[in-house]
Amino acid sequence: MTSEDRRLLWHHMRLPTISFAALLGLLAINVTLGATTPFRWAWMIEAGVTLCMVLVVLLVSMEVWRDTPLIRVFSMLGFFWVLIMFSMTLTDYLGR
Amino acid sequence: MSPSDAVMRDPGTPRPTLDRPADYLHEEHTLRSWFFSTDHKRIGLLYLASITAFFVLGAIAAGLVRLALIVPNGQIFTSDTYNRLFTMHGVIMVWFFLIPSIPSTFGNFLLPLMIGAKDVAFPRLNLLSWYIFMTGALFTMITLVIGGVDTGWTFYAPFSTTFSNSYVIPALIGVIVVGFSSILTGLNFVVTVHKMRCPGMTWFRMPIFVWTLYATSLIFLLATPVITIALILLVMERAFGIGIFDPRLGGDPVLFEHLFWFYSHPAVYIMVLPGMGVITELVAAFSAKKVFGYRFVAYASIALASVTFLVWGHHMFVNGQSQLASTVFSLLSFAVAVPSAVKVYNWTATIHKGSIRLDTPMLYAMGYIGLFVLGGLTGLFLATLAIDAHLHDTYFVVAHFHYIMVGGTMLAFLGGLHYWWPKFTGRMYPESWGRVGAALIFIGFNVTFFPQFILGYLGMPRRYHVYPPEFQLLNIMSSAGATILAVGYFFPMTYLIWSLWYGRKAPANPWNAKGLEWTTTSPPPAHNFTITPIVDFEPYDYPNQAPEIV
Amino acid sequence: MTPDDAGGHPLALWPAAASLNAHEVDHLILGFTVVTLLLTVPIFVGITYFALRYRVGRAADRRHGEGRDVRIELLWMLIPFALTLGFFLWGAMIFNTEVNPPADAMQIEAIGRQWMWKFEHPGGQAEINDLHVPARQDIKINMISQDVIHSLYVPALRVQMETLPDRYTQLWFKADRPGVYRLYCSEYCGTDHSKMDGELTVMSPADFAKWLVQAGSTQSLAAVGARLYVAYGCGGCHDAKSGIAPSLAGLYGSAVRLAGGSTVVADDTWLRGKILNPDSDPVAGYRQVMPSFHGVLKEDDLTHIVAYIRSLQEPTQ
Amino acid sequence: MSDAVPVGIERLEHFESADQQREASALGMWAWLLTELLLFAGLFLIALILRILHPAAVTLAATHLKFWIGAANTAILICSSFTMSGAIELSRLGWQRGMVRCMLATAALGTLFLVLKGYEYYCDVVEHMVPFLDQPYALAADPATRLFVDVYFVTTGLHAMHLFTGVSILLVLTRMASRPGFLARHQNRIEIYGLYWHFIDVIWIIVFPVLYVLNR
Repeated sequence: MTSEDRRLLWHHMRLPTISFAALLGLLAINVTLGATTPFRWAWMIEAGVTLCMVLVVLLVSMEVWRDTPLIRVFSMLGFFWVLIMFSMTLTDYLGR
Repeated sequence: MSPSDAVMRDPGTPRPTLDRPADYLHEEHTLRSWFFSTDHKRIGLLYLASITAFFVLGAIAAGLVRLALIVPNGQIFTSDTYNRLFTMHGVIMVWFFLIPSIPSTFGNFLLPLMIGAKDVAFPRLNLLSWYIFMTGALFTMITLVIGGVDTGWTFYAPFSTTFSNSYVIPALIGVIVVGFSSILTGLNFVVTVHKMRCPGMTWFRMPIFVWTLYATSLIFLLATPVITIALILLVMERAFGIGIFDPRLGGDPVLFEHLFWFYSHPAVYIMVLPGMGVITELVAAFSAKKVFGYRFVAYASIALASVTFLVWGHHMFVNGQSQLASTVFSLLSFAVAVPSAVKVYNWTATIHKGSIRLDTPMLYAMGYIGLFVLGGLTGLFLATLAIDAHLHDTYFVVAHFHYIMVGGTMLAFLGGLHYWWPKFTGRMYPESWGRVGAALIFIGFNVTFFPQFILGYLGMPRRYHVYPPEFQLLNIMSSAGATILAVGYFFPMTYLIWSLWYGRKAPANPWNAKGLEWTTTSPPPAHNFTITPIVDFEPYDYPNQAPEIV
Repeated sequence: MTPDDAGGHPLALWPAAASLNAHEVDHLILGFTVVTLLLTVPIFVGITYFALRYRVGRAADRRHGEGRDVRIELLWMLIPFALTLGFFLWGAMIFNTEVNPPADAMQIEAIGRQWMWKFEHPGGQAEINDLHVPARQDIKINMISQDVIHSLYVPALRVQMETLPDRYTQLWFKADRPGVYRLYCSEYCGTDHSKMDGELTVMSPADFAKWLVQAGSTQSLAAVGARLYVAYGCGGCHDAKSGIAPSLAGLYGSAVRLAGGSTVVADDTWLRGKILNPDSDPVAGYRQVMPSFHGVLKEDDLTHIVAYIRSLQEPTQ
Repeated sequence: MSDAVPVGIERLEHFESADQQREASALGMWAWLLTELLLFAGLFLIALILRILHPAAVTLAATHLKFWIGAANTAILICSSFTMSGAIELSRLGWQRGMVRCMLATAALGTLFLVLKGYEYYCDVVEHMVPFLDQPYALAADPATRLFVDVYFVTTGLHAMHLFTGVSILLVLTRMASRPGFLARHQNRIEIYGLYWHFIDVIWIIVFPVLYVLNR
């Protein structure tokens, strides 16, 4: 691998490496919070961290932010429908 | 001379019958060419044949149910047989006829033709969808043969998981598998509409039928997986004891109902939306007039596909759901009626000042508009909280959804079948027999299902094998109507098959209709168009002011 | 006053209405039908008239506008929506009274079981499939299912409510016209789903009092519950002086603090759940030693014990 | 590594252009991933409702799950997602041998995940945490815990099945991709497969907190 190849490879692998590190960091937060359960409402932070991890993988690894608007819509559509299903079902269970 | 005529062939020239150009039907006749064809037109016909067979099966089950209900004391069948009959009628009609009827047959055949493409985006996946559909059907037929399932098409827990002693698991597997056929068809159509349109075919130059197919495909993608996981969990609970909804463990059967209806109400719109698209095509073609408010009708289709996901709770007003949820679902169910109203009013406005030809497809379309409106507004009755407290799970509900399914989707399917029959087979159906069949079906349908509205309001519960004697008169009327309806169905089934050999040869555009599918020969060549069309004209560009009749 | 037989006349096209609520629902659906006809008859008449008047070959003025008109579209979107919305409100208000029983209603316990109903009056009189109630008095039916989901449905009162296997649900009415009306199970529940019906007999208060005596019963529900309370030795821990377990006096309907820190209202469902599975949601301040009565107590016994706990409003023991 | 092979895509005959084919397959895969998300969303909804209906039982059951094996598995899948990104970038550069190595590393990490998962299930059986086998169930005192444990088994089982098919498809794809001329005709397949693999990782990134972390 010549140094020129290595530079070209790093140029391409810069974003995946950063996102890889970010994901491991976020995972570490979730694991420590999960292991120590510091306070009762820690689940809110854990849920937020999970959302960040999902967004990192979606936007960076699956290159959604560099994709056509159509692909962006289709990548977010599923999560929006999950939101509909959850919120409407909760109106039943939380309203009882 | 409207711009689209430039693209049209001259419909008048008699085509030499001997050296007929190789069209998709007469290209090859081997079994391999049919069962391994990736041509969207042949796959469409494969679906047409299989869903007709399943329709006959479901109709027989319906006939036996109506036969059983002639007497109030249920002497003709045992209660168990009756329960299995109405369950089989439900499962077969919903998943093996209504859901695939328009999207998989007309959709497969006409979508590429209408947007000027050579084929759907993933032809091999399209063939795989049909095989998955037949595998699901195989499981359901096995269930039928070995003894049937008696849980109703809704498979409510805990009856389906612990208390029913019928063959629930094969039926569940059949429905799970056929769900993947819907998903893959939806996936194929979404990608085809987005990516395979011919040059010039912008979104607002597509026919409304393509808009409704696109909306239906979105519902396929967004709703079907939820019923798949719900039924997988039923199989897990019944077969392996992995209790999820089991009340003895503290599970909540109402949770299964949430997952089930999250799919099943959008599934109702899967069955209705393509019918609306077909009716828009028929009304425009037989009024020789532009669709009134094209954009509103197009947006209404997409609006239906999204709002339909917010209303499933109106099936559960009296199932122990919280009053807050019931009120929210009831309000949203009133909102979902608005797009349907837009479509109906726009059809009426399209017929206004057109030059109407009352051929068979138009008769079906007029019947559709009448019955669909009645069905839709009785739906609004059921969406009203206090009325549903009285009418939930009574024959009023049965009448409501049959007005939408048979009065609506079935008439649209038959209307579309007659309208595009020349394009499918290159033959014309006999017009006079067509009208007789349409009239019989319309009369038979109303005699069958209007008495059920009254039975429902009188309080006769649904799925009742033995009923109080005072309801017998209306039940006999309904069963009598069912025989007229059966005779009515017999007509199109026979003369359409008859027309395959003895029907008049059909020109490329027998109805002088607008649309890319009429610009190619009947039946079309293997790759639809000899040259890929360029579209620079509005959809339905019928001349604005028809020449004054002297 | 001879109550007409349960069934209506074969040609009767409208069900009997035996309560104020029934009349209100009738007015609601008749009103809605009128508005629906208002919205739909123009369509039926319209398409038929247009189809004939503008038929191919008939001379007619076919000049028409652009084929799109935002104003008309908005009109026939908003007017039907506004008109029908009124009925949503009216329906929601009637439903609001239907699902919130008055506090002082006479409570009848009901158990839905595969293919029969069992009703128990507060005085202990039990009935199978049939139910006798006094007229002009609020009646609340507190019901549960012992196996699958059933649904108690009385068309003459225009009300129904499903019985769930793990939760008590309520249905209340005030029948004002004496007579014999049909009651059904309206949620499909298996082989004899259609044989799970019976008769609701609405009687004048005097007749009802006579019937209660004639129906005869040794003890009230609460009394039967007390007998079970003693028989199963619940007093050993739950008597006020023992201190091992919380006292049951005044427990019904109160807010109970759980070990997890949250609080829950001790309603019928929670009490029944605790008796069957004491380990779930342990109560704060007490060590959980209570044995599970799952499989030991039948559904009827559970109803009686909960009725007994309900009767312990003021601390008796 | 610098002997880059030509990269391209072979146009199928019913497509007008290669771009149309590439965009169509990407949109097709995203539509499929949409349905996968909704499939698992049903299970996440059940987990949420169980948490509302039986908070104490769910917490008790969640603390009995093997937290550290789950955490390790999550890290493994994140690494496999990284190596998959590497394979995609290398396929775009045309460095076929490097790409094949990355794909094999991804498959190896996926298999390691399955091995750890199998070991976790084995521990569950040993600790009598599997309620639907005919052996005594450890938390039988509180039946509501069975519901959460059942959801745990169904969700992780369904995910493991997806991962198993993912690894087998990856191995077949790697064998085809190692042949000369593959990248010149089917480079697009690597990118489409990458989407599927990343999405299996997204699903596990949601499953791990929902089952193992949030309810502790």
